[in-house]
This record gives sequence, structure tokens and C-alpha cells, in this order.
Amino acid sequence: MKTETVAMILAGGQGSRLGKLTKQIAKPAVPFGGNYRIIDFALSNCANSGFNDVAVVTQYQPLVLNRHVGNGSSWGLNRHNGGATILQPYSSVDGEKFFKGTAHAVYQNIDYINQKNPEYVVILSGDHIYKMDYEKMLDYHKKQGASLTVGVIPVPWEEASRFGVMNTDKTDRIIEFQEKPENPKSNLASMGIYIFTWARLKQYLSDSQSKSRHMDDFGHDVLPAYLRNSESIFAYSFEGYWKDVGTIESLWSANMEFIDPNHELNIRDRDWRVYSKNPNTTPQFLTETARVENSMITDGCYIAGEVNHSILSHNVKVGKNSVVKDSFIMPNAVIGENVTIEKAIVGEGARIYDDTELIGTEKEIAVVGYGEEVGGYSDEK
Amino acid sequence: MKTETVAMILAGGQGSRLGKLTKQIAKPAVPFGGNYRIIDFALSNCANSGFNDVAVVTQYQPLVLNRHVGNGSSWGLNRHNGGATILQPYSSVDGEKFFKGTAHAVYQNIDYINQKNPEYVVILSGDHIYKMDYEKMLDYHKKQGASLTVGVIPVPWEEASRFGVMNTDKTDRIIEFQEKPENPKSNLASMGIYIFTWARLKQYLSDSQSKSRHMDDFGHDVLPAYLRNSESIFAYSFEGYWKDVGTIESLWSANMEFIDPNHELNIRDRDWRVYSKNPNTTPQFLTETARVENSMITDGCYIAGEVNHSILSHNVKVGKNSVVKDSFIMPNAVIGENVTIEKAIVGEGARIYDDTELIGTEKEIAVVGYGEEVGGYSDEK
Amino acid sequence: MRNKIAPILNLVEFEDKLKPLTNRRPVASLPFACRYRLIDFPFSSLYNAEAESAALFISGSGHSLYDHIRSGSVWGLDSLVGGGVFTHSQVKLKSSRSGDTKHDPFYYEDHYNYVTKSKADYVVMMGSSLLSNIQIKSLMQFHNDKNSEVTVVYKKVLRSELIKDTVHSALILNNENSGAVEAVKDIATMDNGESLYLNMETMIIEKKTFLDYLQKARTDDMDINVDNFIQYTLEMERPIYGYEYTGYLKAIEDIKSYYDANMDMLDEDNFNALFYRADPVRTRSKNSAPTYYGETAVIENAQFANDCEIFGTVKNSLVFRKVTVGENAHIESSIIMQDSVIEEDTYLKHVILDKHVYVKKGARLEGTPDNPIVISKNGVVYAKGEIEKG
Amino acid sequence: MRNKIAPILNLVEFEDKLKPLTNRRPVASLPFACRYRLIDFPFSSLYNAEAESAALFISGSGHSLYDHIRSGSVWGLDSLVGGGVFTHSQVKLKSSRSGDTKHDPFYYEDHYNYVTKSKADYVVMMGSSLLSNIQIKSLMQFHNDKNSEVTVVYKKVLRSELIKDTVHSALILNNENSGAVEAVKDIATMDNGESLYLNMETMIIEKKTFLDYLQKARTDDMDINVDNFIQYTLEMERPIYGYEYTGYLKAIEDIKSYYDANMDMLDEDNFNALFYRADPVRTRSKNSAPTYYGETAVIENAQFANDCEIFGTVKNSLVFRKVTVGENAHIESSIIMQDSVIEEDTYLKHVILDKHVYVKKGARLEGTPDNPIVISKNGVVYAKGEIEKG
Repeated sequence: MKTETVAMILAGGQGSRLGKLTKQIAKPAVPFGGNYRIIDFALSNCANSGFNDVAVVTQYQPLVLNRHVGNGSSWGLNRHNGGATILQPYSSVDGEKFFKGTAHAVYQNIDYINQKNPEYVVILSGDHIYKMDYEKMLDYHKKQGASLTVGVIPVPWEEASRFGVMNTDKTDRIIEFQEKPENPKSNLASMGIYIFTWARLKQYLSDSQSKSRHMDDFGHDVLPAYLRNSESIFAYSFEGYWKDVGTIESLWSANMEFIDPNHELNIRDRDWRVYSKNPNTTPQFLTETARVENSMITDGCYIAGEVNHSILSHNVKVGKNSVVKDSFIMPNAVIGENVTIEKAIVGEGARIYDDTELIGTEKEIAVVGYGEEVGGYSDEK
Repeated sequence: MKTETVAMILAGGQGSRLGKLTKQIAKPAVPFGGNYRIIDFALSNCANSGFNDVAVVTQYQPLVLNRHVGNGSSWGLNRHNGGATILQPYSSVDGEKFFKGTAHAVYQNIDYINQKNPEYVVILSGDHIYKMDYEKMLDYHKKQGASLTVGVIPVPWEEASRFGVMNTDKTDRIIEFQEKPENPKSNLASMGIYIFTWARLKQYLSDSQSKSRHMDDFGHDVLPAYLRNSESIFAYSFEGYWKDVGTIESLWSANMEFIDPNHELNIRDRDWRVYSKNPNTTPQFLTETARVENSMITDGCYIAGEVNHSILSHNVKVGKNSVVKDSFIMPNAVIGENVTIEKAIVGEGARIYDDTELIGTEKEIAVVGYGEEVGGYSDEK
Repeated sequence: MRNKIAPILNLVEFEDKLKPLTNRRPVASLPFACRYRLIDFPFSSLYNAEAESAALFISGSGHSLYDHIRSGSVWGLDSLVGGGVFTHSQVKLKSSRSGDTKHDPFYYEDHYNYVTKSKADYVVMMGSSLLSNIQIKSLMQFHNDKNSEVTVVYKKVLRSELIKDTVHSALILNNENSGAVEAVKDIATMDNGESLYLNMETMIIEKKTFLDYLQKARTDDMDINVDNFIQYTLEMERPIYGYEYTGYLKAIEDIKSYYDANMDMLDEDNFNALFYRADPVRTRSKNSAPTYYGETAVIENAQFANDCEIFGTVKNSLVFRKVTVGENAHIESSIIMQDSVIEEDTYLKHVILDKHVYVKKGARLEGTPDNPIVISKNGVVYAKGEIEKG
Repeated sequence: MRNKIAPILNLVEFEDKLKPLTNRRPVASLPFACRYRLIDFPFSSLYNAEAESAALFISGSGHSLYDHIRSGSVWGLDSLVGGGVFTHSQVKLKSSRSGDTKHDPFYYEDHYNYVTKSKADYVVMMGSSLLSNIQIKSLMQFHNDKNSEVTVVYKKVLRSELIKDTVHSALILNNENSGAVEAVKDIATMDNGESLYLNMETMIIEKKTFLDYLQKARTDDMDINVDNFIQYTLEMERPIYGYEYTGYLKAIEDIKSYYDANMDMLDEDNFNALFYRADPVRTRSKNSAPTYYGETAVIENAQFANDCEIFGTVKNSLVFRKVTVGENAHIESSIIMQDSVIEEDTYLKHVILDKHVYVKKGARLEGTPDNPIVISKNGVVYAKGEIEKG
């Protein structure tokens, strides 16, 4: 069967602004929303958009990410010789192949794409929270006969200078690209989503290699080269919830928004589901002393304390007389008795011992790392 | 469930002595015996030995190898949270992690092993043809209370100087290791199979790292260090067919031996099966003009010519009036009409056009590379 | 451990007293404890024993069961290499319980083929209606230590823990310490108040002994079940032992015992005994969102699965997936199965709602602990107490 | 393409004339062409149309079929996300063919639930006994181009290509170019020599129309099959078209047609038409070694699966997996199913050996092309012409 589209999810970044949350795992593998990891949104979008061939390009601390993605079966991707494929650095007769940038990562994996021999390659990033029908964007790309279509989202004008913005003409053709401009001419920010007609992109990447030109990054190198050569580049406008969760504060606030049952993402929509790998665990057990209000709780939790406007991921334990408020607790964390947690993110498998206080502010969210222990005999780090 | 044993199959080598056969694929992924790839023997041994957790450590051209191994389901390994896991170079906060040697590859993947927290780690190489019950060797290791057991095989004395040989005392304890010695004191050659008690090995690898000592290779570094420290190291003697297929000639002769229905490997033994990933293909079709004698043919083949003392892998086509003799033909190769092939290895997907002669000798086997075209309008490379 | 056991699940179980819950499903696929079905318990025992395959014998079409089991991958039973769940619908088997027809010859042949093709040394027989979490590895250890040919799992219970006309049987042991089995006896004939060794209908048996009995059973047109194996082994005077199970057990025999078993889970000791005592219990998990508890939710000692939205009061109850509970709804001591909707201003106490029941605004239902009200699948409950059957 | 079709496989097919091959298997799991079973063909059509699920309706226990299908992963039907093979054993359905019992109400409910839960726009109905390789994507294209509500696949054949008392029917078309269907007619009533449009019992139908008919069928206790859909659509005067299939087709109706279909595969044109014309045919492949042909093997126009060892002569025959053919064995114009052993000095011509048949040294069997000898599963053939049934 001919493969029309290959999606490449670039999931290699360290996400260093997430501090200790990404010390041992890649950013796309960071938990989100109780039942998910960040990359689930991009993977589910692929599945819901009808893409079967999805490569996850990864190089930073990939163990958790790789096990999570597996063969893609959790997202229904393991069908028709397609499925999720993990692409990681490797060596060849040409030497070792680490990835120097987004476009370089694609070039280094050109063998994978050539085997699939697609018409189109969709470049996605693995670290945004959104629901998007890429098939509609692909239809647009085809209709325009574009060699490149860039996904853009309107941002408030006053924030536009924080983004790479696209200036378009009246037909939505991109005529200029400004990276974090002081005086933005447009408020259309790049989402880091590119649809390339593969034959053309392949030419650019291969030529650059033979001519020793740098074609490492899509934004810095490829897009300008396309513009210089008057390729037909179009902007495809996305309207809807889209959030980068690259910092502690944005990760926290995205989770807090997510609690709202009327959240724009509509997580319970059966027609556009967000899939994840589901752990094997027990039901949620709320004891006689539990008080749970305006919160999301996941299977495997055991709650004897109070939970208020928070998200508890699977297998979290909350002891008696403890209060968890305005917080996001990652899977398998254990919270003892008489603990107060407020405006915090607690990492996977962390242990908060009895009688501990962990209180952050909106400007400085309290963070407990992966497997970290707080209170009790251990020092608070 | 506690994991007793983790098996690490070191499959990262380039296998450069296989010339153009390993230009695009790793040596363990090279086809063998009609229906197999070389690594199938180690993987099937793991499955038959009752090991569920098998890591395939790879860095050279891993695309074909990774797709072949997948999650290990073809070998029945995908059970009980175990399964095959591909480990490839990655980066971390400590920098980029390419593998400098066998022991270094294990050290770089210490996170994977720690998660499994096994008693024993079994180190295997992915490029030998043999059937071996590792569980028996593990039982021996336990019985001896060894910290390391090395799999050895007796070789003719005159060839011993080509190997790493183990001198043992009367109790089979290894007291000396000689790497390719001029005057070997023993004819027990190392098979590159090690069973380590993990806690001890972990200590060696971690200590060496903190002390900046080199502990890159099991044979060159780890084994001598163990000997220096008087660790209890035992030799476990394997008797049976064992073949390194690291050169064109050894790959060819191992295949020729494999044809023999009385071959020691006993490929049709239902109690110790060699598993592989089976392609979806049609039955074997031998036409009215076919003549097949003393040969192994695989599903998907179409034969209108003569095949004598050869192995045809799946989906090979042999046209009318062609003769294939004393040769090993890899999957999807197409051989036209009036072709003569003798003492040759034909690579995957190669095309031999009509009226071509391809004749090797026992000393210099004719080789056609992966996807290579010979005869017709194309030049013979 | 390599594949050593060939498990046979006898799922032709007594289901009449569990209607209407068993109208369209075998006992084995009865929902339990928010996320499970009864079959998950024997299957998880098999998983933890690293079994590679299982043969199922059921009556009827088994659709709901097959839909749950699928390839068996959740329980490690889908290996491409010698694995698989082999299903056999024994249409005639059930009627033969009443003795009026002969067994289909395939009944014996299917057992024979499965066991002989397997490379196992032992056959393990299990059912699903005696809810428990059995460690087969320990059972096997005991079996080997005793040099037993047949070892049957039992639990010491009081006669009163089983219903009056129970179909289960008790082991008569030589003495408790040795565990040697002397006889098997119908419990229905025993007096209340007696303590007894309940035959848990779980057995490990040497492959050869299994095949020996199979031949006799075929000749004499007998059922292949644990009771008959015990009788046979006793007759042949071969070594047969009882293995004591000390974990949580409940015989699911009628609506009340089904209801009680679920309610038992709200007791932490029982919950931990079943789910955390031995090895984990695995079930097919479905993609889901976390459960949302609104500002008006009041929860007290209750269990929930993912994917619910709760705005009312839930006390001493178990709530399955995708259930909505409206504001001012009051649910107490009830079991609410998946896809049910309980609108606002409703009152449910001692009620079992099967899947996809709709409780309309203002409706009230109150059963008793001994006689909970059961609403069948797809039923609708109106405010005036009318119930429309699904 | 996202999931657009809800396929229903009606596998309650006419099997009486295929005995003894169908003694223990439905028509759908008849072995074919060395490596396949008939179900592989409709399933591969579904795979190539990227279907995500399928509902199967069979009679009997279906064990051999389920064992072949397993999770459906070979055909992409095992997606965790909305996928699955849903099996329904319709025990009563079969007897209802003779009109003496009413349908089980679940018969209709199962169809209804499957189709309404699916997010598909169309229902596709197929069977397995009309061997072919249909491209559903092209069918759907045609269906949409015609703005049809029901489109039925047909092939132009001669009356003589079907058996005298065939159960199949023919379409009556308004004219061949438009493809509009005017009526459906039993072929058994038609004269030999006639050319006709064979109703291939494969149909695509708008979901709404399907559900409309389902309601009527439930009320009137009618079968859910292609013929009835055609009648209904004609009565309702809705657009219904025939879609011409031009590939290889064989109606597997009796032993002879089954034998002929296999023999057809030895003709390269037929083989290519079925296996290479459209999309690949997928089957569950088992782990295997290559087939070994010894020095004494003589092969002429024959097909083999892996895992055989051949030392004798095989002409114009099809040999399944794990077959051993001894020296000086002569096999001609025969079908040898898996696990059979043909010892040396034997002679087989126009023979069908079911699985695991043992032909002892010196045995000779010779049928005719019109009446091949069939040896049942596990049978043993002795030199003196005695046959011991398996």
C-alpha cells in the first residue's frame, strides 16, 4: 500500500526550562492532565487525522518515552505496516549521527522516509497541548499545490515578538518570516507544524549536504531558503486551544485550566479522543475521610485527605488530614498524613512524608522531582 | 514480578568484513538460511531459555534490525512486561552517549538494567549461528556461586591462537585469559557469552567511571579486572554447532552446511525452534520447467529454472533456463532467464538480468550487494 | 519459568440465580469492583504463573466474554509462540448437566487436543464464580513437595457463607495438616453452622492423570470437572491433596452474594486482600479520561473508575466507567455499572444498575441489603417509580 | 482513509456438499492454496480497505475459525482504538434457513449494536464461499459516483460454472452499462448455457438504509443477507446498482468446485489474478523453516508451503505445511493438507488429503477429476486400500 504521508514528531529536546522534571526524561514524556503524557496530544492528533506512519525522533533520555510510545498500539497506530517508529541516533559508514537541529534530525533519518516513499512529510513537535485535524491542513496543502504549508496561530499582537511570525499576502502565501521580531508585521505565530511535499524537501536537504550548506533547523535554515527560492509557502491558520508547556509555570497553569469541565479541549469528546498508554491498576478509592472537590482523579488513587482544584494522576496516595490544593500530582506519588500541598507540581514516584508543607505561589510553583523524597528523614532538596 | 535475568544482545557492530552486505544494515540483520536473519538464533535461544527481558543494543545502521526485532513478539518475548527493547545511543544531561565497546554499551544503558533490577545479566552477541540453552549455563553460574561465567567452546589446538582462550583449573575456574596467544595454554575459546551477577558488575562499571579507568570492553578490560581481583570466574563449556559468520566465506559456508537435512542444528526440531519474523507472502511455485535438487526454498519463491544445492530466501524469482548452484540467495532477489549463478551470495532485492554469469570460487565467493543490479543495462559493479 | 501448565477454564457455571445480570453474559463476564470482570481473577492468576495459553469451555455464544478477552494479550496469553486463548462453545454441555443428553464427542476431543499439543507438565482447572486471587506458583510448589497427583484448592468457611441450595462441594480431609483428601461432599446437604473445606474448583493435576481420566470420562460420558477428578483419583487410590487458600473468597451464587462481594471491596482489608495480597489483578483497560468531581460532589467511602463526572452524593457505593451523577443525586450502598446516567434530584439505595441505565430526574429506588433492586441493561427509571426495561 | 466501513461477514454458508471437509469447520476456514483459508480473502479485502473492525456471524462453535483469526491483527483488525473482530455464534440461525424456527432476538440486536456503535458511514456485507479478491475502495468509489444506496458486486459467468442446485442468485440488470439492478433471481431455476450476473453476496450499503431494513427484518423475522437487502431496496424504490468484478472467481459449493479452485491456482494466470491482481492476500503466517527438496525430488508445476520435506515426485499438486513426501512417492493432481505424511512407494492421483493424514508405504489412491477421493482429518491409508478414518 502506498504511504501518502509520514509524520515526524520531533521529540528529541531536553526541555531544560522544566528543570528537574526533565532531568531523567524527555519533555514529551512528562505527565500531563492525570492520565496522559505531553506527546499523547500529538500522537492522538496523528491517529485521529488518519495518519498511520508516525516516527518519533528522539535522542534525549528516551527510555521512558520509548516504552510509552512502543509500537503505537495505544493510539491505534500499529496497523497496515504502519505504526509508530522510534528513531534515535545511530552510526553508519559515514560516521555517528547525532541530531543537530530539527531539519538535521529529519535528514539523518532520510532512509526511513525513503523506505516509506511518501508524497508528504508532516513535521510536528512533541510538546504542545492541542487538538488539531492535520488532515484538513493536508487537504489545504494539496489544494494550494504548496511545497510547504506552515501551521500558524494568531497570538495577541503584544506577544507576537516572542514568536517566529509569518507575514502573508491576501492569499495566505507566506512572503516573509520574522524570528522574534521587535516590530512584528503579523500576529501569526508558527506552531512548529510543517507539511512538506517530500520530493522537494528531500532535494533541499540532500543538496545542502553535498554543498556543505547548513540546513539544520526548519525555522532558521529551511524556511528562509524556501523563501529565497520563491517556493510556494502557505500559512494554515489554526484556531483553538494550543499551549506550549515548556516552563514549570506554563505546565502548571495548563493543568489547572485542564480541570475545568468546560475546557476548550473537551477531553471527554468521543469523536476526537486523546489516547494514552493505560496502566494496569485498581479503581479510585475515596475513604470516609476523603473530601474531593473540583478535581480530576485517576484510577489507582487512594484518597483519605482533601483534594481541591487539583489533578491526581494514577496511583497517587493522599493520607488523612492532608490537603492538596491547586496542584498537579504526577503518577505514583505518595503523600503522607498531615501534609499541605499548594500550587505545586509533584513528580512521578515522589514521596512527601507526614507533616510536610509544600507551598508555592503562582509566580513560583513548588516542584518536587521524579522520585524525590521530601520531609521525614530526608532533607528537602 | 521480579526479573531474575536480563539478556543484553550486543548488536551494534558494523561487521565490516562482510563488505557490501553490511553497508546498509547491521551484521545481526543479515539474512541467513532462507527464512532467518543472523540475530534470530540469539533471540530464539533467549526465548527457548525462558528469558523474557531481552535488550538489543544497537548503533550501526539499525533501521532494518529494529523493524525486524520490533517488540519481540515474533519470538514470543512480548509477555509479562518483558519483551525485546531496542537500546540505541542517546543524549542526557551528561552529554551524548555513543557506545565505545561492549562493556561501555552496557554501562551507558545502566538505567534500563536498573529499572529491571535483575539478579543476573547475560551478555550475548548477535552474530553467531548456534542453539544453546542459556538457562543451563545460568543454573551452572548459580551452582558455582560465580560472579562471572564465561561461555567457552573447545576449538582445534592449531586454531586456538585465533581466539581469546581461557585457562581453567580442574574445577573449571578461569585462572588466566589470553587474547589471541601465540602459544595457547588452552583450547577453550570464548564465545562472547557472559553471565554476570549484576550487583558486582554494576559496581565495577560504576567505579571505573568515577575513577576514570577504562572499562570499555568485556574481554580487554572487565575480564582482566575480575581476574586481578580474584573474582570467582568459571568457564561453561558448550558442545555443539557454533559458527561465527563474520566473513563472506564463513557466511557462505555456514549456509551451505545448513542445507544438509541432517545438519547438527536440526532446524526442524519442534522442541527448540528458531523463530523469525515471517513475511506475508504466497506459496512456493515451481513451474513445469523447474528442477530443484538438494535445496531449501522459502515461501513466495517462483522457480522456472534449475536450483541445485542452494538456499533461496523468500520471494526469490528464478527465470527459465537459469541455473543457481551452491549459492545463497537473499530475500526478494530477482534472477532473470539464462542466468548462471555459482558459489555466490546474492543480496536482498538484487536483480540479476537475463543472460548474466555470476561465478565465484570457494576462496572467493561472488557477492551481489543489497539492491544491486547486475547485467542488463546496468554495469556489473 | 518456562511454560509448564495447560490451564482449562470451565466457565459453564451456575447462573440461574444471577439473572437478570446473566441474561446475556456468562458468570465469568459479570462486572466487578468498578473495573473488572470475574474472569480477570483466574486470568490474572494465570498471568502471574506465566501461563502461555488457556482453553475456555463455555456455553452459549460467549460474545461478551470474547469481547473482553480479545487476544488475551492483557494476561500474556497471546504469544505467537505456542500461546493463545482457545475457546470452545459447548452448546450441549449445559443441558447435559441435567443428565438428559449425551456429550458431544468433540467435548472430549477438544480437551484432549489442547492438553496433548501443549508442552505442559500439568493441567490446571479453574472456574470464575468463586472469586479469589490464587497463586498458582505456590500451589504448584505444594503439589510437588507433596508428590501429589491431584491437588485441589480449598478454603475453610462456614456453611452459612454459602447459599442454602449451593451447587458447590466440600472436601473431606484426612486431617488438616496432611491435607490428604478422603472424599468430596455436596454442601447443600450439610447443616448450617458447620465449618467446612470449600472445594474452590481449582486444581492442578499431572498431565498423564488428566489424560487417563479423560479416557474414562469419554467412555462413561461424564463431565470434566474438579469433583469428578477427585472421585476418580480417590477410586484409583492415587495421591490427592488439598491446598489451603487463606485469602479473600466469595462464592458468587446469587444476586445477594454478588452484591455483597462488591460491597466487601469497600472494606480496605478485603480490598487489599484481593488486590494487593498476592499478585496484581489485570484487566483490559480502556482509554479514558480521569474522573471529574465537581464542587457539589460529596463522597464517602466509595470507589470509582475513570471517565465519570460526579456532581452528587455517593456513599458506600461502587461506580463503573462513564457514569454521570447529577447534582443532588443521592447514591448509597449501590452498584452503578458503566454508561449509566443518574440525573439530579434522585435517590438510589441498595440498588444495582446494570450497564447503560438511565435514572430520570426525581426517581427514587430503594432495595434492602438482602434484596437489592436490580435494573437490567439499558433500563430507564422514571420519577414515578415506573421502570422501562432495556 | 479513516474508518468508513462497518463490515459484516455472514459466514453461515451452505456447507453440506463440502463434507467431510466441513465436518468440523465452517466453509470460511477451509484450507486453500497451500497457505490460506477462505476467510483470508474477504479479510484481506478489508485490510486493503483499511477497515478497523469486523462483525462475524457464524453457526456452530467456530473454534477452527477463531483459532485462525485470533485477534485479527494480521488484517489490521485489532486496533485498541475502535477496532476488533466481534464474533457472534448464531446457533439458531442455521435451522431458521429451513424456516422452522424464529430468529433469536439477539440476532438483530447484535447487528444493530455493531453498526450503530461504529463510526462508519457504510456497512459492507461479505461471505467467504465465493472465492475472489475484491477491492472495496473501488467499490466504494463506484457507489459514491452513482449516488447509490446499495451496490452489489457481480460477475458475469455462465450458468454452467455453478452447480445444478446452487444456492446462489443472479442479478437482473436494467442494462449492463448503467448497472441498475432490477431484480434478483435464483440461479438453480435457470437453464444451462445461459450467461448471467452472479450476485457475489458482497454489498456496500448506506448505514441508514441498513438500519431501516434491520428494523423491518426484525418485525418480519427475516434473514439479514444480500438477497433480502436487494429485495427490500427494490421495493422501496431506492437507487441500487451492480458493480462488475472482473477478477478470478470460484464458487466453492461442493468437493469438485473446491478441488477445481485449488487446481486453478496451478495456472499462472489464475494465480496472478487472485494473488497479484489487486492487493495482497494476507494470512496468519506461522513460524517455519524453508522447505527442503532432496536429491530424489521431482517437481513439475506444483506449489508448496514452507516446512515440507520432499523426496518424491509431485506433479500438478498443492502441498500445505509440514508435509513429508518419501522417495518414490508419486503425487499427481492432488491436494495435500498440512501435517500429512506420504511414505515411500505410494501413488496418489486426484486425491484430497485433509490435515494430518498418514499414507502408508505401498498405498495407492486414485480418484477422478470429477470425483476426487477425500481422506478425512487424521485418517490413515494402508497399502491394501484400507482406510482408517481419523
